Amino acid sequence: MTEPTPGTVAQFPPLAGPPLLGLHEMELNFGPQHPSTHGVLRLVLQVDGERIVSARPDVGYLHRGTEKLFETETFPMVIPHTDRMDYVAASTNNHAYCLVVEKLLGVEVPKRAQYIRVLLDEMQRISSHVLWLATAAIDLGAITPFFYTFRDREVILDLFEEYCGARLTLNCMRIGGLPVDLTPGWLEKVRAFTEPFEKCIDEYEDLLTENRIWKERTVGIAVLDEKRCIEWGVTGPVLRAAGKAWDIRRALPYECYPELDFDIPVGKNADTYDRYLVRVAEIRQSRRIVLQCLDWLEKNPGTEIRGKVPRVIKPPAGEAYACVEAPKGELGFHLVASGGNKPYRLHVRPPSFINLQALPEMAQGHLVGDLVAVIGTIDIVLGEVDR
Amino acid sequence: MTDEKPTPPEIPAPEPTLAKAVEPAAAPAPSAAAPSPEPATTAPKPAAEGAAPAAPAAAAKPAAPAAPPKPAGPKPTDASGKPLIADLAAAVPGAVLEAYEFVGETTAKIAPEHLVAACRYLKDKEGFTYLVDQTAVDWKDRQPRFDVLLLLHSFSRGQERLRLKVAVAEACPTVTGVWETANWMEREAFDMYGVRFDGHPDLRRILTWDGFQGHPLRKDFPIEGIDTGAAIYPDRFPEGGGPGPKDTNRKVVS
Amino acid sequence: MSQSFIHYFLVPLVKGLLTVVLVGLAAGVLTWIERRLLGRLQIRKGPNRVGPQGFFQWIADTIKLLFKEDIVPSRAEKALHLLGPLLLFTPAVVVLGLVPWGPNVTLFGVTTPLHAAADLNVALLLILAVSTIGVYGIILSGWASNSKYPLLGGLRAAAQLISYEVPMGLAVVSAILMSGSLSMVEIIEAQRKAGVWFVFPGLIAFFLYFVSGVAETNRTPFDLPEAESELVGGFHTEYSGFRWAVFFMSEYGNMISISAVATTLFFGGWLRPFPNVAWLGFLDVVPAFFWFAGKVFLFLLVYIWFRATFPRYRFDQLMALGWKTLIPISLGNLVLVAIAVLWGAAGLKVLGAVLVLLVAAGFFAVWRRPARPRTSTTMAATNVEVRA
Amino acid sequence: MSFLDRILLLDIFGGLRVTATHAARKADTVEYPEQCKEPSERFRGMFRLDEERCIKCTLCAIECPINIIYIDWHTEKTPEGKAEKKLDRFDLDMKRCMFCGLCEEACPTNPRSIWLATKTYELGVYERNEALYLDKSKLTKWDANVKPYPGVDPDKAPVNPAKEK
Repeated sequence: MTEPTPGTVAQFPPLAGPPLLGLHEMELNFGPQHPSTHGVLRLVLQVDGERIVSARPDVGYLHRGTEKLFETETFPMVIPHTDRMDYVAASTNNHAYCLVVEKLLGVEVPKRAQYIRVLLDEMQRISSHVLWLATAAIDLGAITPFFYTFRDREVILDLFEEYCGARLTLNCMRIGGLPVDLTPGWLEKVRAFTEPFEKCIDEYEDLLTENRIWKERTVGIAVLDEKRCIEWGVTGPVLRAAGKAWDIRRALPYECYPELDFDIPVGKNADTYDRYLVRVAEIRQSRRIVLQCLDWLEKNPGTEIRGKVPRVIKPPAGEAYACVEAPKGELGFHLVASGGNKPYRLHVRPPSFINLQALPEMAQGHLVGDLVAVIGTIDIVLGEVDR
Repeated sequence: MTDEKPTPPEIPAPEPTLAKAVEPAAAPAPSAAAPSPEPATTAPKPAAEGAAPAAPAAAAKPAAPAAPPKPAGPKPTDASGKPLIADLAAAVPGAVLEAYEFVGETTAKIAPEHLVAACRYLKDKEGFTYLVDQTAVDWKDRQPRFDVLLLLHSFSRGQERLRLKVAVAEACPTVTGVWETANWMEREAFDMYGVRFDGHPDLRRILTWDGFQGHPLRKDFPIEGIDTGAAIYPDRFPEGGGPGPKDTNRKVVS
Repeated sequence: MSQSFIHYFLVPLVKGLLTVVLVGLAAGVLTWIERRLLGRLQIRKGPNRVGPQGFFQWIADTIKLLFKEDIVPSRAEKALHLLGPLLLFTPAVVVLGLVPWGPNVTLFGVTTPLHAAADLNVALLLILAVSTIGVYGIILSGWASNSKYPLLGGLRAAAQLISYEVPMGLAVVSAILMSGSLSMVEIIEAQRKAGVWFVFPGLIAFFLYFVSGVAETNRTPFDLPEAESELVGGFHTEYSGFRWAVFFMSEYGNMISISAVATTLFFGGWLRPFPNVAWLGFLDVVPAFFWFAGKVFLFLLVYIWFRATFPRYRFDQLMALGWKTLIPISLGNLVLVAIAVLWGAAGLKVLGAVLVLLVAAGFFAVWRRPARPRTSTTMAATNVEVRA
Repeated sequence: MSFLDRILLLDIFGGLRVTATHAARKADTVEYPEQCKEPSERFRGMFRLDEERCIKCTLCAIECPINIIYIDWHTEKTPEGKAEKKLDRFDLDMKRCMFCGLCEEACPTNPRSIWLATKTYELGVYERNEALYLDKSKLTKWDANVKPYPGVDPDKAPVNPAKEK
């Protein structure tokens, strides 16, 4: 292990000590330009034949200094930057950030805004999980689910576009509420998508769930049991697949989630197949939540979308942490305010980054062919890992 | 948007009441824009629909008429009487320096030398098995300079969360022995702040590259970035690389 | 021009060249068909810009590949790097030459079987032997690239080929048992005489042959040596330009030859359906070659359909499937077919009827069964952790 | 899965059935240059400036998270003797714009004097500095690089919801 001393630079130190290769082992560089590392993740593998002896993740290829950037922006200006972390689930990023500022400000968000926020979050969760399904399937060689899921994700993105004007980097929440009210007819469009969506989920399942190849590739792969999950801080569907019914929407409820009726799917075997099932089940539950939000919003029309927020947002000095259940796990923002109009320090607790840490343990002993399943099963977004 | 009407540019922040340190240069200039060279010139000009005085807004007062009365901010309350904190203080004597509750979150200031013992106690005896988050904060002009923040979660105590706060100069004891997940979090804090975690099994940079100079999230690190050519190709740029020494862009990464 | 010159030199030369050109052309057209069909199955359009329905796309691609820089990695084994694609391409063409495409034809006063090589009496053995050579192409090109991913791809190919040659051979043996000959033409004639395509009595054998054939051609779900998402491109990662195109052509050539052999062994080659039923005689309007080509084409469509549907096996699972499932089944099937053949002329028909009825009964039983709820709708947690 | 299901390859056929039924459906794609999907009314696209309505308050420049707007103005006396602000420069670094729309939200006039809801998204340029708008007339009129989305009047500015009430 080379001990780096800050301030001095010599050459590139070796990645993590000298590689101690056995007689039958070779070192394999997996990424950062590998097709199934979901971006720019690099793994240095030590393989014996195809069996992985050790895997060392190397992240940071997409580091953009977002947290430094946060410190130079006023509070409302931070929101567009949060979009760009987990760029397939921008709405939950916005939400977590707004929650932490609202917590310090003590702002009450109007009920209608809460429901719209939850609606956006759950649509975002559907689109994120569906994208995960697409990429995980394509990693394991099934190319067609990719196109079917993108067909449905496209509808969600169109709905986002109609609501807030952007498809991916939504910038769809403001401190204290929402930027704009719904457009007339938007709720009906959401309903027209959501109600028949169950059939689309069935189609994905017909392609994969019972398929013997899919099962052989996923059952018993990348097992990480509940105890190890918590030790590694792994949250989200990976933790729930290990049998722990822990979901921030229920455990530390925010917004109007206590009023909504939904189940928390849990797996038993903590393997890739269970994570797949949990995510599909979560798509179904999110669909349920969306329908409930639609019902509420249709019954309670109104215009109040913004709480009482001072014109210049200056939260009192102090620390606060707020988290949401992002599609990948617990997404938290750790805000240290000093009383100014800019965050003194805004730290992100990115679920992808923390979950990725458990990858070496999950990958050990599997084959190179399984590694893509292992990477896929964690559901990482490198924009969030590297920030 | 919060600003429906033009408001005067930002005033310097009042002194933080909670944190003992002064706030270093969060908003030193009257400009609300970042110190990027191009567009910042607009800010000092008087706003158009002059509700606010047009005088240079560096004075502390003029924000008052435009801004609505600020809601009374939450105040930290002492939490050292809480059973959890009291137990911790009794189990690890000298560990808890101070404890307060703020916006529903409990924070305990821990003495660095007792950090590992306190964490071990909290994990084993109080059920804080899940380390949610660990990070650092740079108080530039304070001694000791950094705060290391740890956020713990307990499933068995009814989803309770507890924040630990350790003030350290540049070295902090590692908690990787307590929670394995602290590994990358501490690496990130090391990378970004240069806080050394003594005893960490693999303390390397994680987000920036291995030859990077400086620690980006320190308050004295320039927002424009630094010239890193020399760090990457020392043989090609023996004099430091990048833009020439007289170049005004010398500190800027191109 | 003497008759012997025509018969022993000119005709074989023309037929040989025709085979090579045809494989190349068919591979090109197949890329277009595959991309269009995949597009249909995946609710998109596929290439549709170059020419009508994008048909000339494959020509454009070929031209592009011809003019692309041919890169050989600096420390690659140059000779073997060059040899690899050729070793893979040649067997595909040879096998296709050994399969009869139709009965005798007369062109320009020369009567000759529509068959690139002569009707060898050991054609089937030769096909099995030659098609195995192809794997050397993959292994060598994987090794000669001097790169780790191709090496893994080459090794996977070796493991895969060895595992699947055995069930394939055993499946072919049951066709030999049913026909009593190794000659391709005689196998077809035997199916005419038996009055039934061998696919019915040899239902299991056909299934085994086709699965092994998919595995032999490295197509989804057995495309591990390429495994784009795992090994980037597998054995052809380091190839570019026309050498890469040759790999592509050999993949399609192999698909065609496997389909052609399956057609010959189990679907009566150039014969029309039910060759003994007289009132179906109007079907003979279609020339024999087109019956053959049509059947091969259907197989190719199934290949593409498979590719659109299935995930990929892992290579140890693939070998387990080959050794632990397919080989025992093929041995059992061999016994079954042998008993039917010993029974006499009616034996094959009875075996075929029994197999078809069994499968139909199975599907009927499944169809009548009430559907179970999906796991993903029933996996909710009972005790959710909520803040106290 | 029961033994019968495994023997009959039901899982395999189930998958094949799904793909086969999709072969009969219409393609879900749009053939882009010929057809294009119409963006919604709120779609955040190319930046547009109305110099007449602009009151030179510079709020957009202040609110921009990445500081890509630069505004300069001077005061002139009109013939009636009133002081009037004249825009000297309105520079926009379009190549860095991330279309967050905060500038539009900050604009206090009604209708808005800057807006992104132009439905126009074909903004590709061959040289990166072509996307650096240093000439305000290119933002009020747009230049050859930017073609408005067919059927959209780029001068139709959205109303300001804050002023509507």
